[in-house]
Amino acid sequence: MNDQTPEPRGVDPWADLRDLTIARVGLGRCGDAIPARDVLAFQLAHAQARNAVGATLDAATLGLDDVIEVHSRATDRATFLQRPDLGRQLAEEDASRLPPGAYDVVFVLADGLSATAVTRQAPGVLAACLKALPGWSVAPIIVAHQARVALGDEIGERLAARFVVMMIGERPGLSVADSLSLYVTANPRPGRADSERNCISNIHPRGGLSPESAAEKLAWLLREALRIGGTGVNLKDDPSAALPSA
Amino acid sequence: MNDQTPEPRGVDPWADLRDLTIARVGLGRCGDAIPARDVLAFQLAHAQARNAVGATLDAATLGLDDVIEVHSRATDRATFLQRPDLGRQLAEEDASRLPPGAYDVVFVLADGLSATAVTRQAPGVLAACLKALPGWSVAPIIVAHQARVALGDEIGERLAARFVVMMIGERPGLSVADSLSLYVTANPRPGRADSERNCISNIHPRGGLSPESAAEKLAWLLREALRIGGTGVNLKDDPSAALPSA
Amino acid sequence: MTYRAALDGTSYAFTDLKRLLARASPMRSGDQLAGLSAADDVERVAARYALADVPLTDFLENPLVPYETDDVTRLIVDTHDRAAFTPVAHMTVGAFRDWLLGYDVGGPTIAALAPGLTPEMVAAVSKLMRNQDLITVARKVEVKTAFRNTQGLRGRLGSRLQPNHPTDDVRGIAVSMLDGLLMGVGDAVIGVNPASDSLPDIKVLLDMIDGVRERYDMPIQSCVLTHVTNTIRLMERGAPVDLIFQSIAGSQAANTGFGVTLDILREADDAARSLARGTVGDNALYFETGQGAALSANAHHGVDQQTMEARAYAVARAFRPLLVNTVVGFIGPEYLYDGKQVIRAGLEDHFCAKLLGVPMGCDVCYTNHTMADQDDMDDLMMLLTVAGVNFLIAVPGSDDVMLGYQSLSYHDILTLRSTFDRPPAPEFEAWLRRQDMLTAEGRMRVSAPQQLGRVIGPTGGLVA
Amino acid sequence: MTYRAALDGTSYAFTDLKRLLARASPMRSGDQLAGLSAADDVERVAARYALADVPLTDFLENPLVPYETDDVTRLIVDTHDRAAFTPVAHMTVGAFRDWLLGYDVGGPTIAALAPGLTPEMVAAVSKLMRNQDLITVARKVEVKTAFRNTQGLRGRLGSRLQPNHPTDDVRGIAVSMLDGLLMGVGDAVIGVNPASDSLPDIKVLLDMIDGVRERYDMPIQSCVLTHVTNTIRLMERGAPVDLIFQSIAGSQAANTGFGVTLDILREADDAARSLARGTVGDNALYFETGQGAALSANAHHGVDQQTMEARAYAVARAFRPLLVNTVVGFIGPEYLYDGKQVIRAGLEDHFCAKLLGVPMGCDVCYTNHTMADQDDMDDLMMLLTVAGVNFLIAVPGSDDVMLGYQSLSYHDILTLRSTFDRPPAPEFEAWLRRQDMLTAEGRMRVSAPQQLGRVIGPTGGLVA
Ligand code: B12
Ligand code: B12
Repeated sequence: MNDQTPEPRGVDPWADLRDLTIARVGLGRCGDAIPARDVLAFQLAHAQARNAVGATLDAATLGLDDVIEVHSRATDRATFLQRPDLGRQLAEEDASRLPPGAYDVVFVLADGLSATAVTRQAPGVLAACLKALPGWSVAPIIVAHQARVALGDEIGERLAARFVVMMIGERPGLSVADSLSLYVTANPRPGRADSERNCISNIHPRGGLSPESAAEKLAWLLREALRIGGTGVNLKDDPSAALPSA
Repeated sequence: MNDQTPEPRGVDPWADLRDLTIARVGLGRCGDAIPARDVLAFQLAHAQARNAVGATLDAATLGLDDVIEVHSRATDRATFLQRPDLGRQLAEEDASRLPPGAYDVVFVLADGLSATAVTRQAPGVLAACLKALPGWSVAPIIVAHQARVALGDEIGERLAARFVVMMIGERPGLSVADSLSLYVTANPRPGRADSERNCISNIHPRGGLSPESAAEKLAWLLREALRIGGTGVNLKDDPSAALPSA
Repeated sequence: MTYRAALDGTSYAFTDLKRLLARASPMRSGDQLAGLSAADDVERVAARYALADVPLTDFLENPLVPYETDDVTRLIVDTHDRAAFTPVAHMTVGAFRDWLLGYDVGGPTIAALAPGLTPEMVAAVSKLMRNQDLITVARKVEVKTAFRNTQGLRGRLGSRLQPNHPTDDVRGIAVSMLDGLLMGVGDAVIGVNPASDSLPDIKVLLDMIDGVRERYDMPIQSCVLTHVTNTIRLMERGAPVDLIFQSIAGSQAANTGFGVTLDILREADDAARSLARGTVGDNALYFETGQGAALSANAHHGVDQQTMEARAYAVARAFRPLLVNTVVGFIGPEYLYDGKQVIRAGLEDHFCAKLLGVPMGCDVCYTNHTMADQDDMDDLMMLLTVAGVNFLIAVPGSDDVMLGYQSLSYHDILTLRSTFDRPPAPEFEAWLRRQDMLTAEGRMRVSAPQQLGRVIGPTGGLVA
Repeated sequence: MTYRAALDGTSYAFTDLKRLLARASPMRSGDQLAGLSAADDVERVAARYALADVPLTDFLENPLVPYETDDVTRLIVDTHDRAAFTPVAHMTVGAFRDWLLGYDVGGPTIAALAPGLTPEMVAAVSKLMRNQDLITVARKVEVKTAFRNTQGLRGRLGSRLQPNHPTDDVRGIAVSMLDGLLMGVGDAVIGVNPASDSLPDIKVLLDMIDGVRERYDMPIQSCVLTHVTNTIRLMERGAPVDLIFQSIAGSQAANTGFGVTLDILREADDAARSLARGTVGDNALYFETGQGAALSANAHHGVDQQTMEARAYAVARAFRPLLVNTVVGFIGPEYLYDGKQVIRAGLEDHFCAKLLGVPMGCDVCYTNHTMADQDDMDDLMMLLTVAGVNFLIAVPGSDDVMLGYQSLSYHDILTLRSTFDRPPAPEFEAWLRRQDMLTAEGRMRVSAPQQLGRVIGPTGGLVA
């Protein structure tokens, strides 16, 4: 399909390089354009990614005991997509189900924009995190439906946790539709700005961060946050700066 | 707002000419573009025309006695707009209400794309038509909802009328949202092509055809159709050709 | 013959070519209305995968509409030029797409190919193309025609002046015409849609426009877009007919619904040529088309609306027309739902026609029941100009007061000429210069109506 | 102060300027989410009628966001240049629109006016403009900036090469970068969004890109789009920082949500200038913006999202950036619902920024939860190129594998260069020629990766 490549057909000069990234590199050209086969592959991925946005989260498939399930005020997927404000507020009936305790950290498994990401990555990531935080008092695991990042603020406040970690599904991309992020917020309460959180993103098995690396980063961030007294832009993932005072 | 017109402000060289048409002529220019005031007038007309498409027909306001109301299979406005096929078929329950008779012509007042056109123009046009057709055997007047032109074919067939005249609302334009058309079909029955009808369009009071002129044209067409044995492309509104054989 | 694609383990089957083409089409209300669309986006892509592997020769061997009962199919099959087809005869639809986009394949190559292409092939390949592809390929091709001026030259943009009036009032039409001429619109044609079907009324319009043309020695052509059979009669009576118009569609049954046959069109072509009123060329027909026309007449044979539309171009090219245009958003939302669908369809129609060698223009337009507005038209008119469209249609202030829809405005043509540096036909440009209506930079002066004052007298009375 | 319009006997009142502006905006999901939209299309037009009559001076006298509590308002008011404003000081918004479109008003006139315009004025006038108007006016204005090459020259089109990777793997990023360079992309900036917030990881990326730049003596600039405070620290440690990036928005509260203040930005600007790494110019900041950012942070003060966006440009211009771009479809359908809204917003953003004298580019993009596809992007990228956009963003095959959205592809930049004859920055074009990567006609050759083989070694090992 690509008559312009100077190399003889069959010899692909990009073959080795392609192993280094999942990005769509070395596609070849017909004139200025992308060859038909790759245009179609792109369209297929787009159709699938759009379907992924609509997927819902089934807590039973997570294989976790004793989770507490909560919902945001966005009652269904369509509302969730159109009303981010509702996705940031806890449904009234769920508030009472989160009694305060003396917790260091609460983990929230939140569908966000990809329930599939939570289903696939969250159990492993959670296990790795718990292992990386020996001695921490962990609140009951929360599973949140139709949730945005900031929903964690209300959850964390009600549980009186020092930190909330949102494990949330990122917007599905063309090549990866099941990527998970961790958003960490100290002293959570509604109204926290995003500048008061830290983020660990792109946790997935297709060239993304492994559960272990993510857990390690999280543990580092949490300890550093304890040291400097908060999360956010002032908390830098910068071992060389931390070292002197460590 | 228009700095480029060479004439002194206030003298509008188009003033007289504008009386000759409702078209948006002599708008002036700013650079290549239409001045703001006329862009806004256009947008207002557009908003209003879109509202006009949604209007519904209330038979009671037509001031006619003894009409038979029928519906197409398009149950509401939204369905009507998306399913022209349904707008061409009579609702099942209405078929039985149209018993055959020895009628020369049946008039159908049909909302089409502008119920307003029917409300405003149809009573006057109908009166003029009846007057222009003395001695014709006229079926009961039909009022048809969510109707396309071809719905007349089924109505005419059931009533066994020689001709059906659809008085139907045209798509609302920016300057005229209540223009009526007459579509005439001889020996109506489902499956008639548009090439087997004739049309008299643009009946409205804003520079359009008057009810009298429309009725006169209709009467001429009907008589000519009787003479040549049908309606459609072979029936030409061409008095000079008709004369020799008259 | 069944066409198949397997995606991620799921396999999709399409029982014949027409189903395959329909499922491979972008989402479109008309195809949904006809029950032909893909069930979802994944099935749509599967159909495109399968389509990419279909050899072009399959389209020759499997007509979508039966040869026996459809004269458009017969026209397509009987006039197919095997020799011209040779360069691409071995290709699949996917390979054909990639080949068309290559730097080596220039306008002349594509033009030489045209007689070897069928509408089904070009419709098929368009379904594998993004909007930019439709533009990239279409702009390679130059389709030139001529009557009293030359249309379709690269780097130029023609325009039809459409001065309609609700009762065909000759003075009202003259005013709208004057307005357009003063903005340099009308080289492609001064074309009136008549509200009335009356031959004497129509003759008055033809006489008026021809009178103005003669008085100002304008290198333009006129047309009253009545039914072709009316125009033939008018010619017989000596009316000054330049171009003969007809709406056409992609199947015999749809054309019958329009009251035309290929024979009538042949007769029209002969009649127009015998008058020989053209000065620089003899292309004398004018056709309009539009996606949805066949389906609206229930004459689509289960074929998707874009493929049916491309078939109408096969009808058009058989008669060497001066002008053809799709009235793309005209029929309504039943066939093209919103601005996005109208834009896509406009680009497809232009592409398909150009590939078939048709001198394609467009009525960039929408109705008041469509989800679209002037912003969408701004987008489409610019994209089509980039794509090298032959001509666009314009009316006063975008508002057609007789047909009840919105087209471009005369001003829009000015905008396109300035933005893309696209003058009108050279003969018409020279005329504008002779009339001192152009500035040194080639822009239209703002002229008072008195500039061409003899079109309409000072009191509004028609001088002609 | 209440603004009024009477239409066909109905009268409409708008209690203040911010309500008036919001009601006059085209239908947009973000404004609906914020409860600010017009109730229907007729009210929308009524607001535009009222807006057309508002004197421009009203915007100076009635800040939409309070001066006392918002430093962006203070910046706008305190730096407003009355003298520059004089030519339009007497105008209403409607008159201003018509004036901008006039032939007499050229790019230099508008450029001279820029310091006299406030974001609210340009947002207001954009609401009276159709898409074509936004294009016509924007393309008059040239906003030039420079660092190692010159951006924004008329007739040229810059591009950002965006080689993101899910874990910032340096070799993976190098491959994507190589792919783009071989297609002639990257003159505006080679700009990586890092997945990680880790300073050591980010420094590795800066070192790699700078190494390649030096080895090939490329006249380009690099940037890692981490938080501004990270970049400042990295500079202190001697990392090779060319441009400093930050996301910004139109209110103090929204910027606080992004973790930035005007002081931090000033500090960044000073730091970048003191390094003086630019060769042909010293514009060293890079900002991204996007409609919806303020509302998303609940920091919009009841102002419509397009006006808030224009206020972000007032922040940008205070720091003489090399590059600014709206990531127009990035935030999602909550703010821009579909392709139509994205296209309109892209043209508005570009227009408003250019009027304010900002070197505006665009990330022509959409997310997978938006109702849009690549066809819409084809339309927008072409329309923006016609409008004279400074630069566009591109990623391999349109698929950003880290940010999870679709931007343009490197190929799209090639398409735009060919279709509109828009070469990249002159210094970069000369470099491409020196590397023998351009054909005689100025097209990019298809080069094997070995062409710039030392970026990546033959076994995939990074040679740098
Ligand atoms: C839309 C339209 C069309 C569409 C119709 C397709 C569709 N699905 O809507 C298309 C583009 C196909 C079309 C074609 C033609 N049209 Co036409 N059309 C119109 C228009 C703009 C609006 C009609 C309307 O609102 N109908 C009301 C709705 C509710 O009806 P509907 O059931 O949805 O649609 C049906 C009618 O529109 C009908 N129809 C449309 N045009 C015509 C023309 C004639 C002569 C007949 C009998 C029926 C007919 O066909 C549709 C399907 O059944 C009018 C202008 C106007 N102001 O009315 C011109 C108009 C009716 N058409 C006209 C003409 C001349 C034609 C053509 C004959 C042109 C040609 N030379 O080929 C062709 C052929 C029509 C045919 N089938 O025989 C003239 C009629 C003049 C006259 N008094 O006879 C008009 C007045 C304006 C014009 N000059 O173009 N048309
Ligand atoms: C969308 C997005 C944004 C949007 C968010 C607006 C919105 N309403 O969605 C905008 C464009 C405003 C944005 C801005 C920034 N972002 Co951002 N963003 C993303 C993206 C592409 C998707 C996020 C997502 O899917 N969230 C899930 C949904 C369900 O969450 P949500 O509740 O709907 O949306 C919230 C989060 O997205 C959050 N958020 C978005 N970005 C960031 C960044 C940080 C550091 C934090 C704490 C929160 C945050 O803000 C939203 C509103 O509360 C990710 C990439 C990825 N693959 O995840 C990068 C990403 C998270 N962002 C990143 C960065 C660096 C930023 C900026 C700091 C850039 C800058 N220098 O200014 C800014 C500032 C963010 C802030 N508010 O502090 C990095 C984080 C790196 C890291 N590990 O810390 C990422 C991973 C990628 C990148 N390099 O751009 N971003």
